[in-house]
Amino acid sequence: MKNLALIVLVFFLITVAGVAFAEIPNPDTYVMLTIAEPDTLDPHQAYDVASGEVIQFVYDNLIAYDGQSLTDFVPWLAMEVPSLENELIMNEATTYIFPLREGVKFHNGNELTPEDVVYSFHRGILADPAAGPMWMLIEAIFGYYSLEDFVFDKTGISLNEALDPESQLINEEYRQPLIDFYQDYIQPAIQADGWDIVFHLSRPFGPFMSILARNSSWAVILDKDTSVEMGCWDGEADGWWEHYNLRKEDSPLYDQAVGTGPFRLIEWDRVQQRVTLERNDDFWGEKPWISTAILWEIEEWGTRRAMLEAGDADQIHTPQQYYEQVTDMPGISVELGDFVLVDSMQFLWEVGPGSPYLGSGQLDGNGIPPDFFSDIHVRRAFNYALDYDTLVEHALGNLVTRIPSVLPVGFLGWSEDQPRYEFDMEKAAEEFQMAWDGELWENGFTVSLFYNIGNERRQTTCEMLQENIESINPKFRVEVIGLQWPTFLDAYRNEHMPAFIIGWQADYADPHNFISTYLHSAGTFSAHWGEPFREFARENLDHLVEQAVMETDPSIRESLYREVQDIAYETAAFGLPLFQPRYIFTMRDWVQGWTFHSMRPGEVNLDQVWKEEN
Amino acid sequence: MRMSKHSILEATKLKKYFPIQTGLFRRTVGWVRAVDGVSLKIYQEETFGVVGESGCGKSTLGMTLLRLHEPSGGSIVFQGKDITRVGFSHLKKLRREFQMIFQDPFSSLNPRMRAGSIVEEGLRVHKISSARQRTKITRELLERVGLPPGSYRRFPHEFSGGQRQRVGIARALATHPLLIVADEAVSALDVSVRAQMLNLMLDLKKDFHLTYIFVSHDLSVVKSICNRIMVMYLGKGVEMTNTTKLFTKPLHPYTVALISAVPVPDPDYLMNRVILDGDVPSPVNPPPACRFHTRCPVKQDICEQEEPLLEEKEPGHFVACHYPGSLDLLEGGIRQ
Amino acid sequence: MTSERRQLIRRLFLSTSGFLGFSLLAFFCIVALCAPWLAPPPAGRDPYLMPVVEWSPNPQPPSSEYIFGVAGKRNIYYGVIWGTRSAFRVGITVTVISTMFGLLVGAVGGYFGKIVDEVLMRITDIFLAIPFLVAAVVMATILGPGLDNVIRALIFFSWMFPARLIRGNILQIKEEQYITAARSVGVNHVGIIVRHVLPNSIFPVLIQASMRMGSLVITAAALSFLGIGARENYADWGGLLNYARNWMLGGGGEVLRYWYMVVFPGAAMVLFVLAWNLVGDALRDVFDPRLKV
Amino acid sequence: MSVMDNYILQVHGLQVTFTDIERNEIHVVDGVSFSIKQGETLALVGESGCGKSVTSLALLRLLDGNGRIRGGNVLWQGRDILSLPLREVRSLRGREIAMVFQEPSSALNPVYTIGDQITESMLRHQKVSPAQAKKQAEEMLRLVGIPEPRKRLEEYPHALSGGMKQRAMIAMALSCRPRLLIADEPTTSLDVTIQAQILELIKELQKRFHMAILLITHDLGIVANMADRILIMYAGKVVEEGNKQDIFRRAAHPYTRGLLNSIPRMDQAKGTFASIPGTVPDPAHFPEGCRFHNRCGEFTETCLSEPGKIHLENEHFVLCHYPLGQKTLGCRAK
Amino acid sequence: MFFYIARRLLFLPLTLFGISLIIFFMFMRLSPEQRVALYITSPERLRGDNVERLIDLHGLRDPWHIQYGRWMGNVVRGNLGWSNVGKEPVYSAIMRRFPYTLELALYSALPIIWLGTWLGTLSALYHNRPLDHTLRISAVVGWSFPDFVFGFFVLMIFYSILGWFPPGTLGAEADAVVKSSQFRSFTGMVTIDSLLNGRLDVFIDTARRLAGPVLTLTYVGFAYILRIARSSMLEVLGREYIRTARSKGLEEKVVINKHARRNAMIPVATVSGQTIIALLGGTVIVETIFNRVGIGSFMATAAQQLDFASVIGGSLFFGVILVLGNLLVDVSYALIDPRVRLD
Repeated sequence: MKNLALIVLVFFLITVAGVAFAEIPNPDTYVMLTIAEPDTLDPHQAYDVASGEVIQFVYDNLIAYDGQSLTDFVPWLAMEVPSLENELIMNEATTYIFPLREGVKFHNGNELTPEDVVYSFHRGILADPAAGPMWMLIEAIFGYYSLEDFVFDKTGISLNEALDPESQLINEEYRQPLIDFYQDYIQPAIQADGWDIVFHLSRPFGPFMSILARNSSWAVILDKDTSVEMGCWDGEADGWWEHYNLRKEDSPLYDQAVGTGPFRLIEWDRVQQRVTLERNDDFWGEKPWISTAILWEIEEWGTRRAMLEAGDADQIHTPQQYYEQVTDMPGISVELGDFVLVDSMQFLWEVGPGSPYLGSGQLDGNGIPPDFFSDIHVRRAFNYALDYDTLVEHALGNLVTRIPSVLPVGFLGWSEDQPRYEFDMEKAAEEFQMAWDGELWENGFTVSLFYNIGNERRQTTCEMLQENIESINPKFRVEVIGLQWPTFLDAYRNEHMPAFIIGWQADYADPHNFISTYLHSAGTFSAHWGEPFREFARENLDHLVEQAVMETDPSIRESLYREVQDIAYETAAFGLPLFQPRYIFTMRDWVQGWTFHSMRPGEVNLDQVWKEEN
Repeated sequence: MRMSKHSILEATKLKKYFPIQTGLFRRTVGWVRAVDGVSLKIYQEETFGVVGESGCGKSTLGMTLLRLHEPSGGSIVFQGKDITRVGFSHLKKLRREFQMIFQDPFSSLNPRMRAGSIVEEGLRVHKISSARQRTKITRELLERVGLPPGSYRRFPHEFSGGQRQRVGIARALATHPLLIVADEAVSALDVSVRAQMLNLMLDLKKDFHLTYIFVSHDLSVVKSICNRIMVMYLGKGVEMTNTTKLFTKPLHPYTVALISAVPVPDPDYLMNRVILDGDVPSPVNPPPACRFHTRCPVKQDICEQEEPLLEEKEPGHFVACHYPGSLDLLEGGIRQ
Repeated sequence: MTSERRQLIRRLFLSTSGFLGFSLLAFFCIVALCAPWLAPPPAGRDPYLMPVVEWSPNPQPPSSEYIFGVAGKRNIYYGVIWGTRSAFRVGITVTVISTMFGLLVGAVGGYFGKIVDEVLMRITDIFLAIPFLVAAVVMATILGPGLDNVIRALIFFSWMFPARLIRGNILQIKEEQYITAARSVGVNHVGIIVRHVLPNSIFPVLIQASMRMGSLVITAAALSFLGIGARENYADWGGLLNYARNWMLGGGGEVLRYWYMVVFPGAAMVLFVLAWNLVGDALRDVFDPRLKV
Repeated sequence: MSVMDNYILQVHGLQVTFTDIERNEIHVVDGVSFSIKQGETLALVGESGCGKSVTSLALLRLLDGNGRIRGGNVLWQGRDILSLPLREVRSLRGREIAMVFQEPSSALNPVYTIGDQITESMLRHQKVSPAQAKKQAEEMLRLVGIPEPRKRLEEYPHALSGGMKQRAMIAMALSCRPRLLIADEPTTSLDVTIQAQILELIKELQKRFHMAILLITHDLGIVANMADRILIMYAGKVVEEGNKQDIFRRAAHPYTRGLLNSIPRMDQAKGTFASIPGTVPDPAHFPEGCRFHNRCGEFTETCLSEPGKIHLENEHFVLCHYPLGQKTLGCRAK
Repeated sequence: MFFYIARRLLFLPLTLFGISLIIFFMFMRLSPEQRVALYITSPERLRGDNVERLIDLHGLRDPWHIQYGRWMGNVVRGNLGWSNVGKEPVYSAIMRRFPYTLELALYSALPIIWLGTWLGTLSALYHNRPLDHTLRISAVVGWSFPDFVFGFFVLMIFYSILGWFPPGTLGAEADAVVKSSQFRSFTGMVTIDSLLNGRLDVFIDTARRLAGPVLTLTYVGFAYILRIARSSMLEVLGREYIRTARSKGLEEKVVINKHARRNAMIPVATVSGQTIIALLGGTVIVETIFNRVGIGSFMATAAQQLDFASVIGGSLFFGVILVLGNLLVDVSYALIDPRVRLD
């Protein structure tokens, strides 16, 4: 018993004694505390910020954004940025040519060849994993939303049905058509001509360059030999389908990465949830300052913050609502920046059958009818009822930028003077009185507004709407309901929620990514707003959206997008445009060289920062 | 002693084995032969004593006779009807007819029930009379067994040991049974109270025309109230006869040893003790043949080979011994 | 009431822990009952949903208007007061229902023994083999947020504890002679369980229940803490503490800058749990037969 | 007081109280006095709750928790145990005065072997090596009639039968050759045949070691068999004291008479019993005055006052206002 | 004894089967859309028929018996499935996290048991005196503290103010040492391995990080043992063999330490065993707060994200631990107490 006491005492002393730290701890190591670890390191599967953050420094793209710009590019692995002027864009903007840089080496010493580039794109397109990012390239180059659609359209074969769970053909009959498909469509679309990489698009596609630019993990360059060695697709036409739609854990690139980028992957420790990168001393471009970078998932905000304060971390992810906690921390510098994420409240013009969230399902004060929001006055009334100024300035501490429509600030088609609804309770009341031929005003309603649990910004917005709408008429009841993501997803998919807030983060820096998502009858979001909306969109919006994406002249594109937004404003078609949140970048003030780019996944430009006391 | 010759209860080759389960699948690997082939006949309005040392199966026998244990073999005939296998509803009716008084006045009364409810429970279960009537009967009964007024609403812990036993007796009497098994009914009581209790039981017997089966380890008690006595050893009856004969002329050496071992509260009483060696063997693996042979002072070879049967050696005097009467009680020596 | 009972109750109330526990409990009862007067809810709203009092997400220290301060845009005082009701609701509902069910399972298993017992106990083992908090987290996630779902999840995974206890007690009580006595007068199984077995084995269960009451409130709060407890902004101490979770280490140089976010709901919770534990302790002291002098 | 030298233990006016849950003081033993001569057996007889066990425990100051000795003295060879330092009392315990308890299965520590528990007191009180102690312990076990003593030394109590356990207890108590053995209901939990064995054993060992025995029992049969002198206790007081013949033949206290009469006797025919009415009093509520007055057939008003001790003859004392006549009780000796 | 162990082990598969059924049916209450949310982590992935494709890919719309059969088939082949939360196969995800939890549980159990027993005994010896009351009340207060509240206090005081006990499992440097090829892993528990490797710096680092969680678990947990130790000691002190020991003239110290304590410790030992087992499953909150790697936080995350494979795999693992742990407790119980025979 006494010995035990002694041991405990010694243990205590040791732990207490080991306290001391230097001025700048580990000057060559950069520790970034995040809230997520990568999902996968396979660039063609990765579709999340944390994965992209690693992939962008390990692999390279053909081109990169020029500084902070979202529209100008600089060469990266390509020697030149294609343009109409330098005639690397040809054939009415359906052919793009990228002359490849020579002398670039992969981390394992292999030389970069044009074959690697072609292989990389082919592999990605043929893999097209479910819920992966490859649809972007498939849409850009071929005009389809998925390989499955593409294959089916050309050969009549449904890939899902033609393959067994082991990705083997169910029927030998399919073999030849699939081989032909690859040789007829995929191979010719991306080819190497000497050291030139040539893309043939099926039609002009405005956003193509942004889709390829650096920070897009789906367009990075793999080393073919290494990949084949690891067990990836071997580049042969026969059997490509065996690598189609793999589960992410079955991809050989899941946790390994050999690229040409400024850092090499040392380890992805999935137990500690930590990725360790090391400077690539053979990098072809400007070498990073820091020798080691650690991207470490620490979910608990308090812990992240405490570690930053103690100097154990150089930068941490800061949720908006804790801004106050970092503003006056000594030794800490805080920057703000707008990532291209857009929050909006969406209204379902017709709620799907079986929704448990309609209350009585009638306009009797205890619920709403399924087509509640198909009435333009209801939509407008909601728009008038949101007090943006109070919300932005007071509730959200100016950490959001109000947007008039669905486009993020600075995107083609975005404009400061785009018409928008201003807070006006009288007009809101007027609209409510007109809605449903006055029946609504008479009977009142009970409506539920939804957000996904954990997002305080969206929650606050709902609550403010609730306060305001309930104050218009005592018969109006608004409930604010937070749902866990799985439930939210289920309700979303089944079109059960009459109104909810959700956000869309740009895949690439082009308005098409937002306009088609929100305002096309087949858009990712808008397709779920009920048949009345789809009808409306088919009549009024679809042709404008489709025309705009094929247009190469930016000014025509801009006016088309303005027109779409005007219609949306007039009819309050998709709900409430809300805001673009601003990100808080919190780091030690010894961090130097940090810059912001709104399309960058992750929060730090590891290849440029260094640590030095001011 | 007037004694009607109608048998009220008759057991034939009654057995009660408890399984010993062990091993991987809780298979039964052996049996505790608590009661192993006991036959007896109990006559109306007699007091039948069952004596033996702890573990001899006397309590199990009492419980099995009342079907509080399911018999493993043999048969029980109560008032001419075989009740060995009757079902629950029939058995429930029978429960009115035979009752039990328990040993431990502390554990035999539910501590959370009032004395009244405890006594009344039998009436209630058998739906005898109206609720009001039942209360009246119970109050009378409590008074009859000598409890002070107001006992009806008291809890067991408010009574002394003797009073609790009176409650237990009242409970047994509530349904006016014919037969009562008294299992060590007075063993836990103080000497002065024990006598009261025995008196009460004798009184009640007369009033209610009861038949008692009196199970006890205390020979002096058994002797003082029983008409006939069976001595048990390791699950078997070894000797059965009327009280006088048993105490004056016991035939089984075990009975002799048992009687001689009881200390007599008289300083001048000359003790000729037969001190038995060793302990009672385990009923799991009882010695073969005569179960007493391991401790018997007059053991012969045959005792280890052949089991003696309980036979009527003299009229009304049954004994299971190859050499009955070879040990003398008074001299404690071997009679040649 | 007999004098002995009166003594028992006097001892219960006069022991240090009993006195403390019962007074605390009484205090909480009064708070819960008087909630509508202590913290009047806005008209027409569900009083359990804490109203927004301030649009800024930043916590505010106690002031004359909000005497416990503001957290997560809500009045902490309001949440603490109405949270008392939530705590009682969780504690009592879960304890009562799980104890009832546990009683049923334990009583049936313990009394009938053999194969019935074997089967029931194996099922109990299975439920016990899943770590309680993990099981509750899974179930609460599956059912979705909401106090009712928390209650369901806790019930589903906590009936085994009373079941085990009651079974053990019954195995003991089954050996008592009064059970045989009851059988000998012809009482049937149900009668024996209900009238003889349960009343005599109930006290340990009550003690356990009172102890469990506290730990259940903690578990419910832990679920809220993990973000799967009561609905957001539901008046519930765990939820209030969850607001505090991300502010406790905040505050630049002043570590204690946001003390009020933890101290008020935390104190309410610790005292509430403490009250039940003290009561349990006192009950045990008084009723535990092993400690009788 | 008669010849001092002969008495090894003298108890004067022993008072013991217990504190109940309500903090009331209960006088369980109230002024008990007696003495034991070298080599004799003194029986302390009474029913449950009369204070006989408490008395025996108080002698060695073994009362636990809430029991307190409030008065009197216990002289062991002239020294008052009650005022000795506890250290010295401890060195008496087991060495000079040993005890045997009622329930051998709970009086033996279940987690230590028999050998361990027997050698323990030898090692404490005698200058012996563990090996010697073990040898002696084996010898003791043989002496108390335990077969295969060497093997038993290594066994745990639960492996032994009740009778064997009690033998082991006796071996343990006698291991230091005490001069006084306090045997508290040593055979109550045993079967009659085993009881007979144990009683014989105790008698034999008493002769062999020439020790005095304080036998505490409720069984007058055993008393008749074992005791030289007898003390009858009722409700915390000694109500009658005398030698065996005095008590059994010439009992003067109504309680003693009642007790004797109420025993069902092996040597008597059956019939109804002369019993004492009422119940044994609860220590918390001993009656005022003569404590037997509410059950006594000879009750008069005087009995409401405390009776004095009356010396009848030789060593025959009685605590009664109206001791019964000295008519010899029925004697049917054989 | 052998049969007892064999019998208990025989029930293990049954228990595991039961656990899997319970969890499976709980998950089956969820719609395929809810279950696929594990893979659809952001709105961008909602595009087109992605959700349907993923549901197909994972066979989430199949009838329940097919889904269960598929899972069972994999388990029989030794494959517990893929943990999306752990980002690796369930089995290795568990196995790599378990040593950390085991380490935490063992180090917490040490002071919990030691303090609980010591103070409990003390409390019993001073029954109903001020020390007894003080100890009991302070234990109950600790017992009433939610671990997350107390954990934050510990972090606040010992990390934010004093800088002593940092959160996390291992610092980056220490981690690098542990991962280096020179560092040999013997037990997977860093505190032990670092000493065996002679790396005191690593030991200090990991020990400092352990201190906070251990402190939290100890304060919240020692009350239970204290209570058991106290009442068991009280009970034993009233036993007759204690009187026997005293009647032999033994010193009071010997009576308490030899005769009373050994008997009193029998229930404490059982409860201690159970405490260690319970700690293994009860570190969820502490691991979350102190950002420690471990199976508790892993399971909690998996549960929240509805990662079926991880939840069921983890539950089965806990099932095995619990059954084997309890078996171990029973067996050791039989070893301490000669009266207990297991059969």
